[in-house]
Amino acid sequence: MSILVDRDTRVVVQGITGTFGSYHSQLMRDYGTAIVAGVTPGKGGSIVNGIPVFESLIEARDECGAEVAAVLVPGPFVKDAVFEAADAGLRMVVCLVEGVPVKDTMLMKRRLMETGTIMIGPNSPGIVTPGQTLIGFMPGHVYAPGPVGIVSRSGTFSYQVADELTKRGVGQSTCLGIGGDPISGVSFIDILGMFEADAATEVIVLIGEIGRTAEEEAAEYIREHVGKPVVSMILGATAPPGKQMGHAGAIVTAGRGTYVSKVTALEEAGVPVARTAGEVAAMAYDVLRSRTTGDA
Amino acid sequence: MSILVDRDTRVVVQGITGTFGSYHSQLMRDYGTAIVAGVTPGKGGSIVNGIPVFESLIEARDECGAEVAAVLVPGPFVKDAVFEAADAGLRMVVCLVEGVPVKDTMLMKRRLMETGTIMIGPNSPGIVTPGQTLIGFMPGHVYAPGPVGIVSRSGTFSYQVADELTKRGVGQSTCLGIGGDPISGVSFIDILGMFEADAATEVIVLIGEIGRTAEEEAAEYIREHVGKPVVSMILGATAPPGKQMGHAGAIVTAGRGTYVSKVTALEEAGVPVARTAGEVAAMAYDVLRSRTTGDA
Amino acid sequence: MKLLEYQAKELLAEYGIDVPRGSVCRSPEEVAAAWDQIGVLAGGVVLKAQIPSGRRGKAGGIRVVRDRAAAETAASELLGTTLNGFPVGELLVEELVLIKRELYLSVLTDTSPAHPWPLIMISAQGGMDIEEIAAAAPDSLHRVHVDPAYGLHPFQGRFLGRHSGLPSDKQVMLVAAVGAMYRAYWENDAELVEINPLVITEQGSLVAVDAKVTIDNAARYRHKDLKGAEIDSVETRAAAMGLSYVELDGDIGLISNGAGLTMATMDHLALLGGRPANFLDTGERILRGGIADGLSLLLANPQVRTVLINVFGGGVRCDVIAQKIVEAVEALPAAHIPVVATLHGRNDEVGRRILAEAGLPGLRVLPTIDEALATAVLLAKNGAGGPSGADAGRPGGAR
Amino acid sequence: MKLLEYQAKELLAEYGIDVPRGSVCRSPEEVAAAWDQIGVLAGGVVLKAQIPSGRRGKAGGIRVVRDRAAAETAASELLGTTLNGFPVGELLVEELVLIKRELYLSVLTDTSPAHPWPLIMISAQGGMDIEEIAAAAPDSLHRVHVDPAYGLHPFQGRFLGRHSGLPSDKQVMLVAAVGAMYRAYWENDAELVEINPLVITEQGSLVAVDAKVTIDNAARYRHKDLKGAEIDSVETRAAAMGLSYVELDGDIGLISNGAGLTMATMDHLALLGGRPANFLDTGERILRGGIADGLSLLLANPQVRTVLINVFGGGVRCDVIAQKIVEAVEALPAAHIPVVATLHGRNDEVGRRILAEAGLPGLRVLPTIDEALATAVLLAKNGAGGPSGADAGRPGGAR
Repeated sequence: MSILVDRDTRVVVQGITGTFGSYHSQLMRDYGTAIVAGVTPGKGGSIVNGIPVFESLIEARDECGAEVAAVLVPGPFVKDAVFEAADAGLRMVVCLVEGVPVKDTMLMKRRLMETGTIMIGPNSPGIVTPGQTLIGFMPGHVYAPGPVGIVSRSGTFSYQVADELTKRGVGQSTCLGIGGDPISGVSFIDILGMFEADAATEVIVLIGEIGRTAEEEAAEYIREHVGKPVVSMILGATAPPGKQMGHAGAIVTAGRGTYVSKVTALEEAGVPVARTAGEVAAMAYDVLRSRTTGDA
Repeated sequence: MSILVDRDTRVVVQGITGTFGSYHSQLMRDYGTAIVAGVTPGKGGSIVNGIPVFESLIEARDECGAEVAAVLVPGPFVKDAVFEAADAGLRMVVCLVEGVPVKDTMLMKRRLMETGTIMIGPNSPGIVTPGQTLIGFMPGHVYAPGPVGIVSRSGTFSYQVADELTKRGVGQSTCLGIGGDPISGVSFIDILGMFEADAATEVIVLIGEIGRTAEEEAAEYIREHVGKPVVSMILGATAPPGKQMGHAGAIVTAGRGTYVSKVTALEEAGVPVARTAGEVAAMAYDVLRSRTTGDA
Repeated sequence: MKLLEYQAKELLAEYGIDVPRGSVCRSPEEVAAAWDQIGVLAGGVVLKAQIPSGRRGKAGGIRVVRDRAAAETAASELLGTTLNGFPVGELLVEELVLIKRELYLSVLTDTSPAHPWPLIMISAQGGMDIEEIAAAAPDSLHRVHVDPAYGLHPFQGRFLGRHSGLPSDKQVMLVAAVGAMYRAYWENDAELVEINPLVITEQGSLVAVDAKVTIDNAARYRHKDLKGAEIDSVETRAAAMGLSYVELDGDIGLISNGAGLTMATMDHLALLGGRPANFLDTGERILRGGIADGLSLLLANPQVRTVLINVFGGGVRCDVIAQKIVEAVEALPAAHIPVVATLHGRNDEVGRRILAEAGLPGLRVLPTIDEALATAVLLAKNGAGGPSGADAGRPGGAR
Repeated sequence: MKLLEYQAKELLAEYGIDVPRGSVCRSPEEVAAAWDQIGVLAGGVVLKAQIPSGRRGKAGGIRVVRDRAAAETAASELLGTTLNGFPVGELLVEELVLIKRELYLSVLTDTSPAHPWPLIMISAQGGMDIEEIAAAAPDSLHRVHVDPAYGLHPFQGRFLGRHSGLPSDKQVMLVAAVGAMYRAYWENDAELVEINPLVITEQGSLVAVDAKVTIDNAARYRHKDLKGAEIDSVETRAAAMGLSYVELDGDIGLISNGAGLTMATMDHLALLGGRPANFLDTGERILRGGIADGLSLLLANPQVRTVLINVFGGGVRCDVIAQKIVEAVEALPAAHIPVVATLHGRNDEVGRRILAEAGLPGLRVLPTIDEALATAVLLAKNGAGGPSGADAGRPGGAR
């Protein structure tokens, strides 16, 4: 078991003929991902890495049964790609690219709420169910199948955490990055709910960052709805506070969003907060061992 | 019983301080309608016909428990009034005014689909549950409580049909006009479904017009979903075909929309089609008598 | 509001759609001058009568000429004539476009309850009427609905491009044109924007050779700068009075309130063997000049032998309406054609009594619609000398 | 991208919001000329330092003067200085506005998952910082979310008007300003449009006395004509290279990929007693000059005593990254500060081997992140003479 994707998930790559698209579709295919089609307007009929390319997502869906789209078109074209995916009735879109205007994401998100399409990202490293499928940029070899679910706002650092787990002999059920943009699709809460319901996930690793309030909301959710053990880490203990939105932005988050507020919220929800990748991996390892040996 | 409205329906009039709004709110109140509030921006705090006026719909809802809005603002302001009603979570809006831009109605309708707010109109004569409540322009004295539900695209002609029924001693459960604009809120089908489920309605009178395909769709729906007897009339047997949308519009309706196509569709669905108000009233009367005396 | 062809093209050109070089002319001299500007270069021009009606070609309203003299002659022949019922006062003189391929492209408001959204249609078979396309090549017709909350998406434009039958390089131009056309539709509250034919020229450009644009009348207040066809007809004069009027070929002039009641009255008259001379719905103007204005329109029609007023008062009170009728009939010349009136609805008894007590010899008041219609039919058949005005004395509140 | 005050005001003025009469000046002479234009009439001007930073008043960047000489003097004092870390090169010289009442008004992107929509905020208590308002008069702050599918509705504008504390006649002006501000926000992909204070003048008009606008960088390609603050700082030079860089006050120069990993590395360094000199995320530039550009930025900082490169290859291959590191380090001057590198992820063993086999004396390669960080901390503490380059010889793939 796993959440959202498994070996049977049929993936279409939007923007497959670009440098990015062709490189990553090859890597994903090497990992074992069922990349069944690609889409690039104007390039329909061609073949990339043995994958048939179509003019539109509807054709890719009808001809190849694609159900999940990996969006690898440049930022300015992501909105069109995602609306096309919603229109084609795809189950999920994984938006890997950065540089998507926030206004576009706002509209995408509103539309996907209507169709029930799940969006990961934008600016997400992707999602991997080790040993089965990988949709994104993750280095496949650091993952191994196992009982830990990882949800992260960071990309590269989550690879490191998986690496530390795997080195300790602890595999992962599903790992995904929710994306680093101001507005993103699935939230910590959505994924926590899925891990809670997933039979294969025994421990959840949550990797947050300073800024905004997703971690505080996750902590509240964990307290109410998550029975499985959660261990966590918040990045940015030493980072200067973000300046992007200035004071008006700060007022919206109402004093939350700092390293301290996030750590406090998590600890109050019974979630231990590690300070390094090694530490968070060790925490997950210890929880698992204590459960196995019954000394919880 | 009745559909959509009854004596307890708490109504707010949007645009109550206008000539139109104050005149009709008085008439409705005289009929017995529970007009609990009015809204006119800039006139909050005043009283019209003994009805308190508020700056916003939310205040009218919170202070007076308004649940249905009668929209009596001029056409250009209807969109704002209806979006405000949707935002305030009202159960229903009755758009009585004409002159609403079709683009505005398009957006209103899309929004109301999201909130589940029911819209009657625009350009509707309103809705009346005889002896209980009247929201609209209908002349109250021609109606009487009874077993006939009337749904109509026309305004004035439907009053005549009600008059003919009442003169024959046959009252009505609920009567409403769905509105004469190119795009409108509730459709024949919606109302047919409600009458079918309404214990007080024994016979349904459907009054259609030439143009567009609402009557053909209603006929199809009646065949599949309506067990109660339906009698009907289509206006415009001798009218020249509408020219509004030209040929491209005609292609969308694909040859339907004519007097003959509507009459044929209804008759094939087992719905008799009358030629005058007197005739359609007589049909309803006969159906009721045959049901009462058991000689159906 | 219908835009004339040249007005529609000016609008589309503002949005970046290519249209032929052209000039609007009101005299043969202007046409000759336009020839010097446009014709010499293009080796020919098309003269197109600017009337708000389709099928101008079949009616002889479109002429191709290849020299200056022919242009002047054709202009003399066209200007001042009447085509499809419309006087020809303006000609659009356009360069002759060398057509390689003709497409059909339109956006219109789909009013069906299932999809009350803008609808874009394309066909690789242009030039014909859309109805002919639908009959002759239905598979060539492709449709896209646009969600008004989000607007047109590029992927939808590409879908239409793929079904244009054009090679990929031309599809890019087409997708841009679709976007421009949709913006023109949306931003101007159009009901219809139709480009037919949209052509690929021998030179490889994409040009709108004919265009139709109709603006939603209810939204005209938002587009005061938009100019449409100015038609001098009884219908437009009625519209200026706030009345909805359509002239028919019968002899019973009809005034009613509400489109449905008016149609019902027409249908009912026909059942009784009568022939309505018009559709006239006073709408909400009924108390604001609608009766008097309506009477003046009807009496200007020489076919009309009797007038029928059938009003059902909903929001409006019949006693007030009756007063308006009395005033309007009193203002008529002494020996006018008979007016039959019946009133129902709010305060109808009082209204009928007011009419009856006015004691106007030319006004007959009937208590029921059936009787009023029968009387009107009889009067029209027999001429003004039909049933006496005796009915007028009968109290309206008898029933 | 932050707009300077005068750029923000120009934008708002385009949308119909009133701003004080003003002129941008770059010398005392220009300020004197502006006085003649503006000051004489108004009886005074405000000189405002144009820097992309708030709290300019507290830093002395805003001066009110009432004659020409004082204006020149103030200009001389301000121009060329540095305020809040920004050099003052431009002054906005504005007429003195007689303020009757100050409001706060802003629209910004709410990024919360529950309401990822534009948010408009108003307070009848303007002039103070929004944070001060929220603390001092929280009840005065009112909010409206705008559904991006339908845009701002008049009833929402009126809601804000009612909470502006203004009398009804002024509310109408305010509602218009809210609409204009929202359009400016939406049409320009702004993250924030803030007018504070928005004032009612003694003359009764509504004027934006200060304005802040920030544009979403990801959308700047859609607004090429929009000009923002041009700041010459190491951060903006880094941004021009496609690198995300923030200078801190430590001594360990850091290069990493991914904001999260970079922050994690900083935090981890701090745990080990180290002090990062910067945040530097190469992002997707890692293979396109990111390493070499990053090194050049770091080495320009005299505080830096050692450089730590910590990369986790996801999409990118560590062997390619290693090659880039070798090239960048080889290009450094002979006796440079030590560079500590560690690579993980895709092809990391090959990558570490390439680094080791390059045999560069100034480059230390560590197999684990923990070791690499510890080494960097030690090197920074001990200076360049720390642990020998011996580690560099240790094969990267040992584990």
